[in-house]
Amino acid sequence: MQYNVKIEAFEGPLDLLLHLINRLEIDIYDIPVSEITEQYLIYIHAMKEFQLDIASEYLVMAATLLAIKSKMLLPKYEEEEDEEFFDYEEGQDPRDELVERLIEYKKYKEAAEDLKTLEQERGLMYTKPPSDLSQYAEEDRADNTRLDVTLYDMLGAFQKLLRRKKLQKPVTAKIARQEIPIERRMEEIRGMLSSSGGRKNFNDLFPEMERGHIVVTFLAILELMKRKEVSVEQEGNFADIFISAQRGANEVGHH
Amino acid sequence: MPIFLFQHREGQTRLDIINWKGILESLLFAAGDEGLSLKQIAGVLEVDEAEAQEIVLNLQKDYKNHDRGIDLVQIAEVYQLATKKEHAVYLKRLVEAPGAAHLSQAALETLAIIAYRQPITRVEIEEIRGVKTERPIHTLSSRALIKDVGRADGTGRAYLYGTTKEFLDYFGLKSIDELPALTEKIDETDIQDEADLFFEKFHEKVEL
Amino acid sequence: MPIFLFQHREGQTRLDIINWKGILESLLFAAGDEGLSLKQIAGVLEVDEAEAQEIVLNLQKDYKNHDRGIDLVQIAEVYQLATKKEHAVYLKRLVEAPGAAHLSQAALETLAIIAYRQPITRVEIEEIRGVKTERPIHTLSSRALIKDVGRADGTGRAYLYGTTKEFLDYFGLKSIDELPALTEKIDETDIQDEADLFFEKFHEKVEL
Repeated sequence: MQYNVKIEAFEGPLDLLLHLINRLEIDIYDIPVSEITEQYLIYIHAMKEFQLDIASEYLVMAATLLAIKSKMLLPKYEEEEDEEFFDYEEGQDPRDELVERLIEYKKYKEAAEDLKTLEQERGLMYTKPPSDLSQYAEEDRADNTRLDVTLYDMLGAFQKLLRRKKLQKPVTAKIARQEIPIERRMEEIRGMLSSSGGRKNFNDLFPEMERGHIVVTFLAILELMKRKEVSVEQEGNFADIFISAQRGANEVGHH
Repeated sequence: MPIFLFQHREGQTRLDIINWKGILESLLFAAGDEGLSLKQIAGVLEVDEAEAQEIVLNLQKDYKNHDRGIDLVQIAEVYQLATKKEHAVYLKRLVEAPGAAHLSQAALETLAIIAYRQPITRVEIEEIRGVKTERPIHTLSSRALIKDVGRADGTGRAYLYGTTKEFLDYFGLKSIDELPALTEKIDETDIQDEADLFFEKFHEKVEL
Repeated sequence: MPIFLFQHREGQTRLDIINWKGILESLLFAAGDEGLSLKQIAGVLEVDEAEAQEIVLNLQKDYKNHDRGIDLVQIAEVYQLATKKEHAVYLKRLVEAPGAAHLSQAALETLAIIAYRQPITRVEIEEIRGVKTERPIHTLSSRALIKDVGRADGTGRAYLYGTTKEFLDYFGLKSIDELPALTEKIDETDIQDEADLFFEKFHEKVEL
């Protein structure tokens, strides 16, 4: 089982910028570049602190922000020069291009939300496979029909089949699943780490594919990180993630 | 709960609180050819089997209506929906319609299963699809997209099906390895999302 | 033939000669999630498309009845039967894997861009998203939600991507024109932080 855990919680620098704009309640058409750049850099720095790999796009955006910031600091020409001559330049706010990109991106981010809603709605409908109609066919006349399907048609049909919910054979009695206390899972993780020399592949901490278990494990790791008992390492995008016990953490731990 | 059931059954007061017949129809529809046992129905509706039986009979009565095209039948201990026999002539027309010149969804599904899981027996295909698959296999064979490639071990020694060279030619593939990889594991994206959420929360902490 | 149709439509005389609704229900039931186009329906019933449309609407009206568990929906250009959404809770009890394979945020964003801007190249998508988009494109292709629809002019002759029929099916859309309009309004600060309720519950427990 591969997790392909994506270190970035954001879908890229534009997503991060939108997040900051939203959180700081900034007018997207009048972005205070210094403030947003500062916030952006704090984020990048925090990622580094946590030894997480930062995709190059984030760094390119950091550079862009700094460039815009410095342009904004340049004295404005319009006050001292002939208006007509600089007409073109005048309308040109250094932030324009970025704002345009943000707005364009936001449009599709919202469309993605709409799709998500449609996806959920559709998921509430259950369908049935086409019935076997052999009994109604006297002879197969398949030979004289044209084949006009593509690989995508076949894949599409297969995906549809996979989406068709499979019904359980016997209805199993609903057993309320025992919720694992986070504390216990933390203890288990400490145990797993110490028995493997203090470092363990992130994926190996999720032996069970059950949703509740996965979430509890995530939260346990999160809590351990918060208590600085463990740290997270990843060598590159899509590389495996490792969880390491911080030296001496166990002794000062909460137990 | 039984109170609602009775009220609904007698049809005097329409409290519309639990619409048993509609729910049962949904369940049977989705169960398709596999059908549902009385026990399963009772389990899902959270009623006892006698009550489940009554709901089944009520629904069955509705299907008797001339306007309906489906029937609730009991075959080998399971209840399932089926098209009404008197409409067979139209189903025949559907099968033989000249418009059906393309491979049907059934045939495409079958072809995909064979392509990705070969060699595979008909019974195994039917388990995946949940419907009888004789006709699609016949169609695909007669189009030379699949062929039998041997016999399975064990009783019956069922035919094993695989794709043909024509299959590769038709889809412009050099070899079967060129088939696009499937993201079949349903949970993968789920876990991905949980991982994302996890890191999102994590970022809020680091924050930012 | 049209005479019977009218008599049936008006529901005054029940000659019971041709029971269009019942027949259509049989046909749709048999077609399952492959569905039937209006043309196919008209062909099998041997009526014209306007009449077929009327029969469809009549049947659709019947399904609105509270007692019914199925619905007649139009998805990806075809009519098909599906269970009513409000019964999903009961159906979930019957189903093996909880939760469908929903798409990741990256995949949804990429798909949204492709859906509204098709045909479009990967590079153009990446310009909008501001990040590499190879993986989401790969996922979307293997789930047959997008396909390459040609090559762009110019150097590299990059693949152009577009959405598929499965895309329409997956999101329950009649046709691509049914996509919700892109919002141009930008001032409202309502981008939620996608706080998952599920997570929040745990949140309180760990006192993050």
